[in-house]
Amino acid sequence: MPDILARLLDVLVVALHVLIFPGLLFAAVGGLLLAGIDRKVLAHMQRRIGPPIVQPFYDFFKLMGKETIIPAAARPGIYKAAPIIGLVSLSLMMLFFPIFGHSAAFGGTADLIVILYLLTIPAVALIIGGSASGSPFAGVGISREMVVMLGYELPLVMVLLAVAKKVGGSALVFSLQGISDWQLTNGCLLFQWSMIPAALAFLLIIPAEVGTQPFDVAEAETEICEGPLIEYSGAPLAIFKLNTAIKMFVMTALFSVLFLGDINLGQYWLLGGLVLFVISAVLTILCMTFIHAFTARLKIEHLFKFYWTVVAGLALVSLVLVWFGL
Amino acid sequence: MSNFYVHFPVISVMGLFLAAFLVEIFGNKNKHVRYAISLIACLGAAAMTFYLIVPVFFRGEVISYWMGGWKPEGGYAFGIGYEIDGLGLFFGLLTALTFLMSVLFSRRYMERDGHLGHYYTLFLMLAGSVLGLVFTGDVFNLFIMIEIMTFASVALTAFRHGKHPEALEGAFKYLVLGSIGSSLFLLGVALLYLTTHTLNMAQIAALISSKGMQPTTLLAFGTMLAGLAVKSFVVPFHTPAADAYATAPASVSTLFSGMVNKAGIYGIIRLTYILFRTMDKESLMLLLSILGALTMFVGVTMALAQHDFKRLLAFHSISQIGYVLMAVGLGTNLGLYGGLFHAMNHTLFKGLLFLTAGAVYYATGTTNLDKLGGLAKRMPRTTACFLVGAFAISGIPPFNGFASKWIIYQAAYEKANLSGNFIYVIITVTALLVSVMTLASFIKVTGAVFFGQAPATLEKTKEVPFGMQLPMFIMSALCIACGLFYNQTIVYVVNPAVNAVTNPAKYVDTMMGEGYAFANGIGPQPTTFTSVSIWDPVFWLLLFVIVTCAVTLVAVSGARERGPVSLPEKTDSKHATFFGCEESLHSHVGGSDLFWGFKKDLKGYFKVMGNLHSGKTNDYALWVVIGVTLITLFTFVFLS
Amino acid sequence: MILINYIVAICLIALGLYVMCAKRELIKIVIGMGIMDYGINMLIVSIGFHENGTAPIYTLSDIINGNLSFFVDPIPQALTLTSIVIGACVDAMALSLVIMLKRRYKTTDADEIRRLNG
Amino acid sequence: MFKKIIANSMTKSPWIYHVNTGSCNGCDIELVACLTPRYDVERYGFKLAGTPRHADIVVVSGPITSQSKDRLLRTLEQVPNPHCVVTIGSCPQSGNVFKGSYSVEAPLEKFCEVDVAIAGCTPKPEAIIEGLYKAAQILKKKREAM
Amino acid sequence: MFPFAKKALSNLFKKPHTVRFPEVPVDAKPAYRGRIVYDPEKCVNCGMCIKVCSPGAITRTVEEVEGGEKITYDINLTSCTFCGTCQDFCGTKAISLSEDYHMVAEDPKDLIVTGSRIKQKVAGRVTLDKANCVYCGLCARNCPENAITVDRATKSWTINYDECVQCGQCITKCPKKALSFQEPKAQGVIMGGDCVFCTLCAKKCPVGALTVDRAAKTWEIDRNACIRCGACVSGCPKKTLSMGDVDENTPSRFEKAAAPAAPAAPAPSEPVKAAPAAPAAPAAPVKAPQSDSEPKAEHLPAESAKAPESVKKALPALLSGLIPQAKNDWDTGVILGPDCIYCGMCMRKCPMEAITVDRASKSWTVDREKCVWCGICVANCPKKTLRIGDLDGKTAAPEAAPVAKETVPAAPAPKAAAPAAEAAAGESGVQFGEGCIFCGACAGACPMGAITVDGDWSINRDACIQCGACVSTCPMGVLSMK
Repeated sequence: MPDILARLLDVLVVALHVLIFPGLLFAAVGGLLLAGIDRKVLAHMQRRIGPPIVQPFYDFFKLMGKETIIPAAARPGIYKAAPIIGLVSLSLMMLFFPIFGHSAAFGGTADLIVILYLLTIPAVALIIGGSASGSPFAGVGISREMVVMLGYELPLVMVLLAVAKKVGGSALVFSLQGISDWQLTNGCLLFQWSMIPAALAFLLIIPAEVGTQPFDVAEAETEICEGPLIEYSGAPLAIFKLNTAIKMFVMTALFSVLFLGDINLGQYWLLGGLVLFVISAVLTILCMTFIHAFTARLKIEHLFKFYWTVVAGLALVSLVLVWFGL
Repeated sequence: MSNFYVHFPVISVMGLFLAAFLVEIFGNKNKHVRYAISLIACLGAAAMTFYLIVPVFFRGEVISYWMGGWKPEGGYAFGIGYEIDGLGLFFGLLTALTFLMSVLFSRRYMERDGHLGHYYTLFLMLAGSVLGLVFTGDVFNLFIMIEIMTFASVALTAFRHGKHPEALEGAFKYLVLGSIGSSLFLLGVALLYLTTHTLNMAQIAALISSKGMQPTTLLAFGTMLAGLAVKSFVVPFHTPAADAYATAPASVSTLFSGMVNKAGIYGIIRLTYILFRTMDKESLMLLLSILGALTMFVGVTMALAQHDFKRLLAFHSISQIGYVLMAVGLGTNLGLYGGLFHAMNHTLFKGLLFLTAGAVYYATGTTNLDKLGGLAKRMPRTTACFLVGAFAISGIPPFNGFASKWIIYQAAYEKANLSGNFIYVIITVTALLVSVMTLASFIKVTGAVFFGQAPATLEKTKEVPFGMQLPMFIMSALCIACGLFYNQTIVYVVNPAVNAVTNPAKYVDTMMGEGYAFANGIGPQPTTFTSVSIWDPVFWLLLFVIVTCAVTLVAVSGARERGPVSLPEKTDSKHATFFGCEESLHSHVGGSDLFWGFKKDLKGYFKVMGNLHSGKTNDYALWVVIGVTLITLFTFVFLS
Repeated sequence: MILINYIVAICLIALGLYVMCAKRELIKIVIGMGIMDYGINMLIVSIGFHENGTAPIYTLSDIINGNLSFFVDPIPQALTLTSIVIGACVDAMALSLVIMLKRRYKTTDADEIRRLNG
Repeated sequence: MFKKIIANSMTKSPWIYHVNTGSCNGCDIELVACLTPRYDVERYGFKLAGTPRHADIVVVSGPITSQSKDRLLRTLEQVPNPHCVVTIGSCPQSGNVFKGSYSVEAPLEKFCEVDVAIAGCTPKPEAIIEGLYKAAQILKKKREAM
Repeated sequence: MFPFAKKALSNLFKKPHTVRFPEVPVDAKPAYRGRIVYDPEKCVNCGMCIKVCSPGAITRTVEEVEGGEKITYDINLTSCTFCGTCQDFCGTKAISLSEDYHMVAEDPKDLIVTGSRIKQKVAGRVTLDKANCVYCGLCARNCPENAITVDRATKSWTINYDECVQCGQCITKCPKKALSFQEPKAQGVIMGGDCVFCTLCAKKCPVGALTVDRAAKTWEIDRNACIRCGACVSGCPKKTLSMGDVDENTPSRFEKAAAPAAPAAPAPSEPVKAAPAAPAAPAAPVKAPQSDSEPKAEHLPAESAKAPESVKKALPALLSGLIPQAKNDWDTGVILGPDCIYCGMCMRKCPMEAITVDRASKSWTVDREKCVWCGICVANCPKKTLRIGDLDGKTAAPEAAPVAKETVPAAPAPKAAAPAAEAAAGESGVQFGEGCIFCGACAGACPMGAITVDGDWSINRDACIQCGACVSTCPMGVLSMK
């Protein structure tokens, strides 16, 4: 009997993790706030005032209140399930991040690869949902989304491998907790000069992953009418927008964990960690916004070439340097 | 009779062959008779194979069976022996599962074809030959099974030549290249016999171990490896696979990817790990890993360029075999786990995908991606099964492909770390990239076949009959189950096979008598499955919790406050697809048009690959000759 | 003598491979397959061959008397027989395919039978 | 609570879908001018959407030529509820100088309910902002009525 | 790219450009053309704004109310291009464009600027006092409807009352105060004086308002019964009736007491001299007003209506000497020439049934009592042998018949020769040529019914009198006379 109770408590704690703290709610709020900051700062970079920081919340709630039209060409089940699949995988991903001293809800020996795969799921959800709607614009959109994914996946893999090698030495560390712990003792990875190209590459990957300006070919609303999202309306669209925001949050969190690390704050771990995390997340998002502010949308073939030459090159430099023990 | 099951392997193989003849004799007139014979034979063989799990997997036995009771005499094995260890049974299970599914599928799928008596004859011969191939302990018997397998495969490939003349072409190429492969294998057998004067694999293993590698043995190894590589369609030899898989009936394609492919892989594992025990050589590991990486990369990129559903799947088969070969070639335990697990998963999901391709062909009469579209609304169950297969092959959690691929990555990178060789890093990156490309390629199929707008010709498409759905459902369920409970799968299914691979002494001892292996210098080195797992099933349980919670959240917030959901009652402009032009100008984005930017940037590569896959038999033969020469030379130079 | 056998066997195998790679006529490709098979068969037979060996056939009296002379290894011969049979089957299969191909494609030129490519 | 939040959000984030039905582009330019840093309607959450499915406010400019009429109506039907229709300039309200042409179908009221009309040829961006703001309030009312 | 990056970064630390519009009110720039303001009190209802508005945004509704008309102007801002032309053209500055740009409404009716005023009724029409007019043209320039035409060179002033909106602009603008509103005159039929008392007008009159007595040579109209339909005018063979303004002075009775030939000469020539506004005259005559003052710019009918009275007194003596007295009363009539073939066409065409033709006896007779010398027979004579001329004693009557009779023998001669000619080189008489479309026009034209067209063309030579009616009728010109 106590065993069952303990088990039940475990499940409760896990549910709390999943739904509230590092999971859904936290990620949603954080992601939407980050998206708001992104829009606000972008506006200021363009010398305008911009929306309030809570604007993404308004957008989300408004979309929740709108009618959901399911197009005749779509299968209602897949059409409605697609955004939720993306949401689930994203909130699941949050459980792997050791956020401000709080150790990850799920640690593991190789969660980096799990994250690598979980990162593709929202894109896949978008693609499945988009192609379920049967629009030719969505067809073009998913084609582009797929090529973008092919583009950034190669450098992303190389960055992750480089980090794992750098941290692990002879024994690879594919766990975020391990990387975080390593940085506690050895300082931020960003300040290891061999990791700087990898960090740069990762920063260039974030916009493509999130789908902002120079790399937003898949959802180019002025060109192919938002691509895969073209037929979405109402609550599913709201969740897709939420997914984008959470993805932003996840990517910044990943960057912070991978490169900005952790600082031993002793008894102030909770507050100090929070501040550190917020600062690093905002800094990361600012980099993204900055790129957004002064670039125009790339063509898809240019994008692919860019990722497989420049970004992959940066990551490769880092990987080679790390491999030779630098 | 406590160990009555020792007869099961032989009975199952012979039963299949016997049924083949019975079908030819009695089944040409009555379709029920021939199907009953086929089904009973397949069910019986499968049941017997599955029964062997109990002694072999659970109790760790190795079953040996001497034909006619010709036991080894004076340390020399004269008779033909059957020997079933964990590895053999592992592949035997895959084989049994595959032909069982395929025979279930064939009943409705092939109903529109004539000459079905011949079809089931060849089908049963193919099943029997592959089952015999993995159960046999005799190297010449292995060759004969390979030949029967090739023969039956070729005939089955050309089975639909009436409707598709290309099937003849595919069959001919397959036959020519396959005969080169089997001839090479025979050459290796002959050379092996020259040095060891025996054909029993257990004894050969022991003798090679005691005598050491001689030049003749090396040559034999090289040619046999090359021959088996041809049979498993590794890269320079992959060309007939694409043609044959694409043109054969889908039920046969399922057999090809489920067991014919695997037979080659089984041969390579048996050859390298047990027969010659050369897997401790770094150079061989490199050779196999690089071959594997090359295979998966070439396969997946070629798949991206395809616009025929089955041809695309065929190239994916090649690509996934590359994964298996790469993992097996790493020479580590983890690699073996990954490779074998992936081989099993490949059987499941690729069989499933070929079955869905067959269902699409059955329903629409074509597999051309540019002519298909919008089937999701018309064939919802097939679509669901296809999505499961596509996600599994792309390595999306929580499906089985993810679990095995993840072990493979870990193994590859670990290998890179251990050996300090940068090539393994490249291989790891390639493997990860290929996974994404696989996903991309299946997105293309998903978009082109099941989603999007249906062409006018497919308006009346209907879901396939239940007889065809059932095998797809079983395969899908297995895909999901192996993904969710992959830990258990590895422990109970893959682990015995890996143990068998890493413990050749037991294999030799069972066949040749206790102590024979030790006498010839084969030491026991059993391993167990350790420290691979990161997740336990509780984790996946949690996933379901989250899914439920998320759905509930959406539902709760939407109960009253959320906007209404407007379902399309009938076709009106409110629910019509949004596009900026007239309906007549509207077009579905076809399969060939996807990945435009990708193809444009890599057009040089695709052009070269297109030229290499010229379709000429001579070119392909040349490829094989070059590949075989290189492999043989490599083994000769680096393994001595 | 044995060496010559090996050389001829290897030459036959090489010739067979050459024919398969170089000749565009389908029939010739099938012939190439046959030549390669024969080369291997020859090799197997040569493996079992011993100079001055007798046939491995003994009467009961021979065994009782211990009159066991050096004999030729019978197993390779059995293998060769099997292999020849299989080779013949494969050739027959190939030829039947060629006939069908000729009927459907109206040619037996390998360069023109390439609808499956790319 | 959700109901209130959603209703309030309606006014805070109206997304615009712009349909040009044969306009001279004067109104279109002014609408785009609203998005420039000088006027910056994004302050109030206004955003141009790429597809009618995302739109809350459909902005129509131009005199509804007969070629564009069917497309306009199809587009209007595809907008999820609650939504508003705003006309910019004189053309969609009356046909303006094109009135009476064989190929002009204006006014828009013949085909659907127009919530806000912004007069001017072309209206000043400030007027457009006023009109859109008014439309956002109507949006809230419509949501509350739902 | 890097300059942009630098700009983006530096912008981050600068104040935004944005105009915080709804919070901070923004005025339009000066001379912005915004909401239209309409002051109905200033408006004179000239309609100039309606005329110049290219999108037709301005509409006017006129309602009859007590004491005048309620005139409402609706300026529809949703239809306006804000070009400002109405403002520029408004003479009284009743319309102006303000700088108010807040033209946003949920109901489009809120965007309609309306104004109305009640205008006192104006009696009469714009009339010119020619004595005072100096033909400066100010009235024409100020007319919003362009209803007035002034030609200084020819000293003409015309107004189109259809166009006139009675705005009074011309009256206020006139420097000589020569224009004023005057009651218009009634309309009616005016006799020109050239009447031959044929009674056609009476026959045509749908209401029987006309009475013509041929014997007494009187023409009379009942003005009360007349509905001014104009049927008599169009039916008058002498074109002497016309429509025009009538008043109590206009005679409604006409007698032959005045010399009938007299008006013919002076009537056309006199207006040319008296009214140089001849070019405007053809359009104007029907409704042109008859002013009380001297009609210096008056029109032809008015003049001609006046003419008989003066001529009545002056000319009888002169003319009585010129015209010889016939044995009957008639001094003019139809005169038969020598070429008559007695086809009877004149008999059939005569409206008065005054002519009798007898082919058998080859006699042509005209009843001078009935004949009105309308000339219809002359126009229809195929042989062109009839004419209208002065009758003297000899030509007066059926005396012509013997002449005709003399010609008769000439006809039988070819007729007798016809059979021979037919046999040899084709018959004489009507010749049928290539190109006939068998329309049947000739058959209809033939007075004798000698031609039959029924898919084929045939002629009864015996019946043919060789009048040539068919030849002149043939649309294709395939018939000829030989």
